[in-house]
Amino acid sequence: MIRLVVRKRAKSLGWGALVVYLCALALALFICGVLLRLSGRPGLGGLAILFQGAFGQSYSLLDDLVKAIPIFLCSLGVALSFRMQIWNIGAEGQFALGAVGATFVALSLPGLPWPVLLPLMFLAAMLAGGLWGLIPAALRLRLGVNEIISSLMLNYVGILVLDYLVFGVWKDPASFGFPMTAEFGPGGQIARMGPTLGLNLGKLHWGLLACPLAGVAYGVFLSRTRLGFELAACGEGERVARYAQLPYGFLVLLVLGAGGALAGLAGSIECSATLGRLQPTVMVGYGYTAIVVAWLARLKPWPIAFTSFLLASLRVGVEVLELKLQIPAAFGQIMEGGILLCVIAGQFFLDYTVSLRRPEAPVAPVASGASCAPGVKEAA
Amino acid sequence: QKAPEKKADDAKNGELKVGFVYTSPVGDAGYSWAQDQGRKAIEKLPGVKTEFVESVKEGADAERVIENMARSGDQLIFATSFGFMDPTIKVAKDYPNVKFMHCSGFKSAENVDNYFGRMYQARYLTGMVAGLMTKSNIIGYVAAFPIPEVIRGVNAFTLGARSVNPKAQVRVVWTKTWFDPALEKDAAISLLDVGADVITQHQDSAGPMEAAAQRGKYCIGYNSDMSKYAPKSHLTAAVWNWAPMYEAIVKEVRAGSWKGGRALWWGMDKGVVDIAPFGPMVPKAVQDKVNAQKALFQKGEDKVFVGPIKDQAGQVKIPDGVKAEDKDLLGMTWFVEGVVGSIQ
Amino acid sequence: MAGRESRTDIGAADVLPEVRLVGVTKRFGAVLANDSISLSIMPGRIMALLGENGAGKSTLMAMLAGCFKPDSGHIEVEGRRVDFASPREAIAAGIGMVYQHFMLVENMTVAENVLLGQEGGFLLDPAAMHAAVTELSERFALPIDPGARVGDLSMGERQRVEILKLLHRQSRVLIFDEPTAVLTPVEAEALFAALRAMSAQGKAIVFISHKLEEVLALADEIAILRRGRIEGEFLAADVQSPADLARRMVGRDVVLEIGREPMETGEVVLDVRHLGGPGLDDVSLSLRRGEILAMVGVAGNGQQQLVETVCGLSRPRTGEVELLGRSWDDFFHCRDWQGALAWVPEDRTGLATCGSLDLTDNLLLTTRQGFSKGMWLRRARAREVAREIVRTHNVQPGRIDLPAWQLSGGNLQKFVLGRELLRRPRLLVAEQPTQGLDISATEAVWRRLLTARADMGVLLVTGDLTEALQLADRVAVMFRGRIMGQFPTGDAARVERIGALMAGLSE
Amino acid sequence: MSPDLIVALLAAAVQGAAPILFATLGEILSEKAGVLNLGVEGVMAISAFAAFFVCLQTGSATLGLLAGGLAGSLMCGLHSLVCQVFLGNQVVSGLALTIFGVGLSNYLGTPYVGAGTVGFRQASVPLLAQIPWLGPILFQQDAMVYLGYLAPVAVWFLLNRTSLGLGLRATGEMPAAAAAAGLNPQRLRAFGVMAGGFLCGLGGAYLSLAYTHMWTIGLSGGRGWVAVALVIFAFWRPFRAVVGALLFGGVMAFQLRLQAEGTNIPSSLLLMLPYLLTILALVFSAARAHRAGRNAAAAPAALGVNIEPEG
Ligand SMILES: Nc1ncnc2c1ncn2[C@@H]1O[C@H](COP(=O)(O)OP(=O)(O)OP(=O)(O)O)[C@@H](O)[C@H]1O
Ligand SMILES: Nc1ncnc2c1ncn2[C@@H]1O[C@H](COP(=O)(O)OP(=O)(O)OP(=O)(O)O)[C@@H](O)[C@H]1O
Ligand SMILES: [Mg+2]
Ligand SMILES: [Mg+2]
Repeated sequence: MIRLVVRKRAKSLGWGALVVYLCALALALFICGVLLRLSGRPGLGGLAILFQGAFGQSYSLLDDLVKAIPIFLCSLGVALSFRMQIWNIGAEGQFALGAVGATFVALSLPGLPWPVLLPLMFLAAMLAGGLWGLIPAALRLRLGVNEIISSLMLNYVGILVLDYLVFGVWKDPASFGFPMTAEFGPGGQIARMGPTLGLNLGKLHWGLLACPLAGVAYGVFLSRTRLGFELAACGEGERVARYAQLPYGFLVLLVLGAGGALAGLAGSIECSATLGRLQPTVMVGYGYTAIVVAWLARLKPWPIAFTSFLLASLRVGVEVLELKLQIPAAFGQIMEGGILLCVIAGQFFLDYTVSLRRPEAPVAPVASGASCAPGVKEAA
Repeated sequence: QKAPEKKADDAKNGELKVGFVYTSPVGDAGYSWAQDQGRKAIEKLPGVKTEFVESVKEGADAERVIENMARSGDQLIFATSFGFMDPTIKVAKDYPNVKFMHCSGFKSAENVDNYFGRMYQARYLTGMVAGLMTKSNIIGYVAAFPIPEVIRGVNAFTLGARSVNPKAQVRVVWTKTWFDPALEKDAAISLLDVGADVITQHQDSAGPMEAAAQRGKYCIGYNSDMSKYAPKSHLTAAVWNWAPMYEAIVKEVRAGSWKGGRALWWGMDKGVVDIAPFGPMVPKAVQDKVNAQKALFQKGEDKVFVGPIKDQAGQVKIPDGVKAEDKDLLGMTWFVEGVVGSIQ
Repeated sequence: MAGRESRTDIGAADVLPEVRLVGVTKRFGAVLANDSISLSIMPGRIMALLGENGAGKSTLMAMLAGCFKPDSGHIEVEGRRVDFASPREAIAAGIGMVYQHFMLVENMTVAENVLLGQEGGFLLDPAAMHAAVTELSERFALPIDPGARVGDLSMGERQRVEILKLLHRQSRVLIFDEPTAVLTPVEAEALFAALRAMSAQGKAIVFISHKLEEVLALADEIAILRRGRIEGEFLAADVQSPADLARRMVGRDVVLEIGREPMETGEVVLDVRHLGGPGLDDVSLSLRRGEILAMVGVAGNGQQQLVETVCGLSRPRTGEVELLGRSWDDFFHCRDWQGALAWVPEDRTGLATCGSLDLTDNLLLTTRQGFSKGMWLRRARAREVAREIVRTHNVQPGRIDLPAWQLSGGNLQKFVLGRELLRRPRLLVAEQPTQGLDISATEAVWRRLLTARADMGVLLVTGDLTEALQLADRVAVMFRGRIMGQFPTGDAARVERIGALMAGLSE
Repeated sequence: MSPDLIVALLAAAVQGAAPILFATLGEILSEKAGVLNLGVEGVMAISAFAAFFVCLQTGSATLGLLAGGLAGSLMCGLHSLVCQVFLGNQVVSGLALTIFGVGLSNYLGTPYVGAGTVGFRQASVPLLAQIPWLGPILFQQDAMVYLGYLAPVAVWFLLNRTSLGLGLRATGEMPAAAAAAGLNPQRLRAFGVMAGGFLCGLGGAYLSLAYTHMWTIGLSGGRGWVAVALVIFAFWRPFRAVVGALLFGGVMAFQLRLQAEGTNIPSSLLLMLPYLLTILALVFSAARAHRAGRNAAAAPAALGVNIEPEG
């Protein structure tokens, strides 16, 4: 009997990683194609429509970009905390609070010109989102409350806070009682690029600029600064942090605060650029998508940008698929979940090698045995 | 630059492509389902092709979906939910040749009409049924969001109930969701627990019907005839019937008489709203009384919001003899006397 | 090179070996861990397996215990060829192993641990389980409370649990991988007594150790492994001295006695006065530059708490601690990262280094202040220094871009020591610095510590008396949070009594 | 509130607690074996549909229940595959499972939205139902609630009184020790995850078979997440899970009744209550854990850590 032998890779795979990702993606797409076939629609044709819808036209590419902006920002935020093994699932709530913060400024100072008002709005959004992120941080540091759950529960609470304001005190008197604030003044709305530099950039808006700024800051912070290094080292655990005198508590506050600020920024950009006012409909789940993106991209800035774009275009493409083939909306979720599962499983091949052992030289199976080897690190 | 890539031969054939955008899945027997019945009705018309996208999030996504429809050559687009209002207006600006119909909002434009139905008339009738059938004089109302459409329904229902039973009281529970059967059922049970013996709803699932049936109490459905969920409890339902309106609009577009900038608000006289057939437990006397009022509505006589009407605090909001204007109805943010519950 | 006696002249010819390894070979990628090894394990005898780190001892035994499968060759139990697919089959064949790192579930009771996998039925009866373990512990005179949580036990007690596991399974071959590494002399003595008793009952015992004295004291026969091959097999009685044994093992002369030159002592670097708190009871000691003070004692007698207080993890409750002439609060409030305090913790892989980081980053772990300018990190500079450490301390395989998990224990320890000394501390706290290291690595570490003390005071926390006596100028014995005695290592009379002091018998 | 209303409130709390309890117990099994499964929400969604679908086709609620459980096991088997064979990160795999499960159930279920089915109806226990107070609260429920009374006992018994449970716990604490003792930790983990999945599946089935008697999109409505939170609150102990589930069910029922009674508190604030309560429960249990000593309330030591291959 031939057995598979699994070993940890000593060297990273380099460009081979791309092949692994592509294979995982192809597998997921194949499964989706099969699902399409099973529901009586063209499998390959469906995928072609998807592709066409996502990348086929210049405007679809612009749509992808617009949609990728909030995903990218939220994703950087959660990636920061994942770096140190802090599981911040709360980007959604921080996004909501960011929108609330920006709206507060926009409604209080409606007359200001954009060079003053927009920065103020962003600041307020980052502050609000950051503070919302600090709650799970403080709960964890002070009381040892698991941050996965507390940040998740705060998502629900954050969205209800937004609801409360929009249904209550901030409701626009001119909106006939509908849950929406007044439209922000012209200074509070991020402009669309339109025709710029000889290109027609249509709906793409200037909020895009926040992405390279945040991305570069993220990359430089992690790879070049002392605090960034300390953050990565903290990912090894609290005990190591104490030994090496890493500022663990401070870093927990920092990553959740900064992550919240980034999600908050995304919320304010979404609110200001695409809605021009605060409405409950600003919440469409970017905070959860961000987690998926961060993980697929292994927390690295360039891959996060790339993956945000891919996931955004997947969503855009699926809408076209829905329109053309009249498939249910849930198909998009299946694709997303399927791709995620395939890629997570595929990432195995980035860290491990699998080889065949000849029958006469069997080795302990992948499954068991191995772990009782002497000197194995205690699983903790 | 943004002219729709309309295929010229479409227009020549006289084929009309119509797009529908829904917020929820069409299979839910609720609001979108009712809308989709309207779509199916016009699809049967010769030379009309329809397509739809369901579960569209009301925000940036909606704008893109609507724009995609315009791009792909739809000449008439129905945006069926309030949340699509701003996106519709935005897209409409870029596609002057496409006609847009937005449902339940308050904005219109050169090529955008907003439209809705006077569901409150049906609500008034179902309120009369509830008022006549209740013994405890407590009627439970499971409501989704405190927005004017829902509030108007609660008020009309309460006015209807108290027109025949001044002691009737309507208790409202907000669920903050259009569609969560478990939560809606729980909400209905909580109303039954405080003594309600008739349950109605402004929700898209049949959860509240379930609850009432389980307790052997009465219920009144919404959106469509929900009697199959609670055959022994279902008194009637306030139902949508979009087909006449959608057919009329398609006809207008065909004839070239369609105009933008209108607010079309059709009532029972044009058949857009109605009540479902009465359940067998509704006595003849009650049926007659309600049918008499229904006949008035069908004749176009709409006296639901005619003063004097007091609010919860007992202050007169609509003076004696005055009929509330559509504008006031559209922005209604207060409960009439007889409603128990928070307006938020 | 001594001793290549053939196996046949040991033991009676008519006694069948309990277990025979026949031409067993095992590779890990490029590493040939075991190279066609043949070995017989006899009932009623204790065999010691000796060899440097990485020689392949643990691998060989893991194959016996069913964890690995040999690439070629096979194993015979009582003359029959066996092919273990899992530890379960090895256990069934009567082979039991006590691993270098105990395989005990800390959050479960002694009884649950002993009976894990051997419950003998689907339903559990806690009372019967307790009774069975109590009976077993009484029969073999290994007293233990079956209801105690293993996490609350001392290392010696945990080892007893491991042995009870084997006894309960009625293993006929008992394998111990470095069993004394975590034990104090007292506990080790108890273990040896138990091993002799079991051997007397006819069990075959294999015993891996780096401590030559204990090998000579315990073993009937000795096998030496070097680079995956058997380099020698002989009777313990044939070995003249530990030095002789060391030479046979390493293949060259090894200096077992390190010449320790007495050194001028300088200023006081650590002054602990009447320190109390959880686990500590009125501890007073002082340490000067130029001396090594060894804290010896059974693990769990307050050494941990003392180290944590001295290293700034926990505040002194009562009493005072002065470091480099400054009060504890003052010292740790604005702590200098260099020229002050360095700590080489016991847990090499989990605490002192991060497995997934490369050596440069592991260097930065405690010295990042030295490689930063404002908020920026100067990685290039750190790389140079890491390379320097790797060269001067002979850290194999001599590359700095490897993640730490790919380094062996000894090499990692050399790197850690190099890193900590780079900070030029004036006080060094070293916990079990040579645990699990072989003789040559141990020798290297010892020499580093001895030369380093010229510039610093060294607080050496160790369970290894040999190490304490080799290195330290003074010894302090701890028991239940108290210092039972403190004296120079030259004081032969009192050194004699260390064992008694560790057991709590006062002077 | 009148006594009647309080009884009604408690009865509603018991019913609301049942699906959460099943899911919490399932997650406890999984976590005791060392596998963190954040996919409960998706698992419940799928099983709610599977249970509903089978019940609709066969007309048998019991078969539906079984189908729900099996669907849960299958979904969790996927998690097992990703985490145990492909060594994927458990947190992320769980999130993916949620997205995938919710999506798949919505996709498959779209044609059935709004259809009703028989399911389990209220079935009072003779005699017991007549006990004042307790009767209406505990014994005028449906059959699945009664099953819910047994489930914690069964899980406790499995974990603490069987060799399987002992192995399971050992695997969650230290897989290497379990392996050295001759057990197969991978198989034990897979068992824990899938048996846990079965229980989560029952929780999902409860929603479509007993709670609403129909399947619709978004039926799980966040209950899966609450279950994950309650595991921590429960210190991984089945009986404390009962307390947690009742507390949560109670608050949900309470806020609705507060509205029905006619309060002026905005509904947004009332709807926050369950989530705030969950956080509060965690704070409370963290404090309790602190007092009870680390070990009494600590997570299984190897929770979330995959078993690395070697050799
Ligand atoms: N899990 C593993 N996977 C791959 N290689 C490993 C693994 N564990 C150990 N090694 C390799 O084994 C070598 C020695 O590891 P080990 O921890 O056994 O050291 P050692 O033999 O105890 O040596 P030392 O004396 O230095 O402690 C390392 O160089 C490492 O590359
Ligand atoms: N899991 C593993 N993966 C890869 N290589 C390994 C593994 N385990 C051991 N090795 C290699 O096999 C060699 C033998 O290792 P082994 O652990 O048997 O040595 P050892 O004699 O027990 O050392 P020590 O005295 O430090 O315990 C090591 O040098 C190491 O390179
Ligand atoms: Mg070894
Ligand atoms: Mg070693």
